[in-house]
Amino acid sequence: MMEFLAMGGYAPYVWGSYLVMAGLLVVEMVQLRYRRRSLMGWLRRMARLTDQEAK
Amino acid sequence: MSERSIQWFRFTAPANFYDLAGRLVPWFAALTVALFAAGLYLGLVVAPPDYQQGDSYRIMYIHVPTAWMGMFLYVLMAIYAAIGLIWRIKMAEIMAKAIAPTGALMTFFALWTGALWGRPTWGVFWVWDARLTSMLILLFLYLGYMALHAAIDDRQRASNASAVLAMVGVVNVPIIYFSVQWWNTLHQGASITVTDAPTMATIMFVTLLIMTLAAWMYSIAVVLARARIEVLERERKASWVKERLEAET
Amino acid sequence: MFRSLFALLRRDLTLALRRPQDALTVVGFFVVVVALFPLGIGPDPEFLRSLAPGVLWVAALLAVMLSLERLFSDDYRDGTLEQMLLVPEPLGLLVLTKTFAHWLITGLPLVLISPLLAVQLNLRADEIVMLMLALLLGTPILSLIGSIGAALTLGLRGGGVLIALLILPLYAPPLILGAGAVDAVMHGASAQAHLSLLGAMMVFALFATPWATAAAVRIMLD
Amino acid sequence: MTFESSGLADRKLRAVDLAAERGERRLFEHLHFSLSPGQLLQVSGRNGSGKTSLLRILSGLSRASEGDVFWGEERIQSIDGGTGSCLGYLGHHNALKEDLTAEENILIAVRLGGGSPDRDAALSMLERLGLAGYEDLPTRFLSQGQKRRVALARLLLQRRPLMILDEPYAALDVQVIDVLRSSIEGHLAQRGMIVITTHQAVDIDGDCHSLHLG
Repeated sequence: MMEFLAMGGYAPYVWGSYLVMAGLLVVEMVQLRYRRRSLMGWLRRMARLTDQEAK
Repeated sequence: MSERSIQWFRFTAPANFYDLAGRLVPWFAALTVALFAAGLYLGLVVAPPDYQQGDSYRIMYIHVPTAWMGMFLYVLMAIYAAIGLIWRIKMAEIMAKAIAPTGALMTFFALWTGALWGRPTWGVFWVWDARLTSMLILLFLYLGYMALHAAIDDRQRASNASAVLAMVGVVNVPIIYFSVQWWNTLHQGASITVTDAPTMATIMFVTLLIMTLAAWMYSIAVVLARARIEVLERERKASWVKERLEAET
Repeated sequence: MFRSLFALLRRDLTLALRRPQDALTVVGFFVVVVALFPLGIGPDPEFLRSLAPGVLWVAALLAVMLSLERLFSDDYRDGTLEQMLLVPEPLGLLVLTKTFAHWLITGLPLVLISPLLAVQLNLRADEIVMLMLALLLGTPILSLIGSIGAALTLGLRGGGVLIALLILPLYAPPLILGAGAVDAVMHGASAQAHLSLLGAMMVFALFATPWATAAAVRIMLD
Repeated sequence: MTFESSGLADRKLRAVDLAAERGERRLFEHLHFSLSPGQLLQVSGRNGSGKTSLLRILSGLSRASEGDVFWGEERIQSIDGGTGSCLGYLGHHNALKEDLTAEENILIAVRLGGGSPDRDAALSMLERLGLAGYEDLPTRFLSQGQKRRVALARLLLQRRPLMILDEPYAALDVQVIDVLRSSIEGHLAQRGMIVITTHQAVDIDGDCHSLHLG
């Protein structure tokens, strides 16, 4: 296991590549999810407001 | 013929796109997870170390696919932008805009991994190698596209103007690539280019293929998800948006 | 047709002559940037000489880029650009004419002043000739590509900075070829290939960019 | 004289099912009208109702989000030589170069339009609009109203069958309004067409129609 993590002495480079990529991919997905949530919430609020106006 | 064109038209209509993409995204996401899992296992555990570069060559499994994705996505973005500009198809405009951030991210990964691979290989983080330099310029092109899109308030004008920029960019990409390569050979720079792994073993090749597919699936999933959000934003007053809102609570 | 284009050319040149400070600012910028380089990298003549092609080209490129903001923005603000859309000539040709006038006002002076700066950086006579030749072929490319960026940023806040982000990446090929031509002469090689590629690029830009610029102008005025 | 010579005579201007958007807002839709030679169309409506957008669409500067504008049987975007060959447009901007004189501004515009510059015609037009003596001053020395008049002089000299005027009366004083009105009436009498927006009600002798937006 340690041997695997050491990557033959190249650990900082290999893991630096893979982990940064994994991290940023997660950031992109979380950001999308957050954007979708807030947009949906906003659209619902707007829809409710227009409904109230109509009544 | 006419039936087919009607079919095509159906998917360019925002509401249909929204539903279709909503059904597709989970599938592409699942494929992404499966392919990444397989690719990472093969690339990090199964594949043997390179006889020259040791384990550092494993960076290739993400460097090469992301570099390809960065370039492919730019071309794809320009194609969508052109379709949107010429035939005024809203969905194409939205797709172009949705591709840009992912394309830029992929290009950034290619640069980042290239630098980290360069250090053990050449002893420096950055060499002005033809491919890395072209990728850097490609990243700037992406950033310019997104900055222009963000700078213009009117959505229609923003789409049209950045479409012109994307088309100009895509014409320039090969010119830039060849001139940079030419410059590189003239200046006798680094003679090892990053992607020339010496005699690639089958297992390495298969792994690379799987990782490339994974990058594709990831890009498709994320771009479709982002395009759905863009559609909602653009069409927020349309009646179909309201129906979907109620259905998804 | 040539009468309209000539009228436009003359108008732009007249306007530039009535406000010569605009063109002179660009030349001044070029000179100052080049003069700052030795302060940053030291006075060693041989070292300066080896950097000279790149320094001169980058400075020229930045000077052209800085001047671009003015290419359409004055006409945009006072409404003459709008009227130009109604001129019964192809907009691409009008835009090309304006770009040509802009090059005469800003690009050509850079070519003419470059020998002076080249001498300061210890370039030899044959290298200076090549520098001027490369700039003569290259600065029109810079203006033509830049006109797209100038059109795309019409009426935007912070347009000047945005232009830089949009077009500087596209300036890589002319920079490589132009600086490379001088470099080749410096190392006793032939600059034939550089010059022919630069020429080809200029012809391509001459035919392709006006249409992109015209499309951009229409979009930004829509 | 009429506009027979230009080969554009007796063409109608037609708007078919026109719609416009600004930002996300729909300004107007299903707009139909047609304008024949000798007719004037006055477009009215509150601020932001899309008057300027309509005029820009009619002149081919903006694209309608739906519908088409026809000049005779041709779509206005596909006219030979562009829309500028059949219409003159005066928008909010005067489109004058501040460093050039009134006369230079006018003559350059005529040359750009492909016409041959007629200095005497330019001077007499400036005189008619009360600008005698100002023709060789750079226009930056002129007042707002005087600049507007120079722009009007340029438009009138272009002699296009269709004139599109966006708030031409803005910043004009009373005598000049009279001059402009007589120019408009003259244009209509020569079987020209005019589309105009204005806040003031101006009574013009001729075949006037009105269109209310919003």
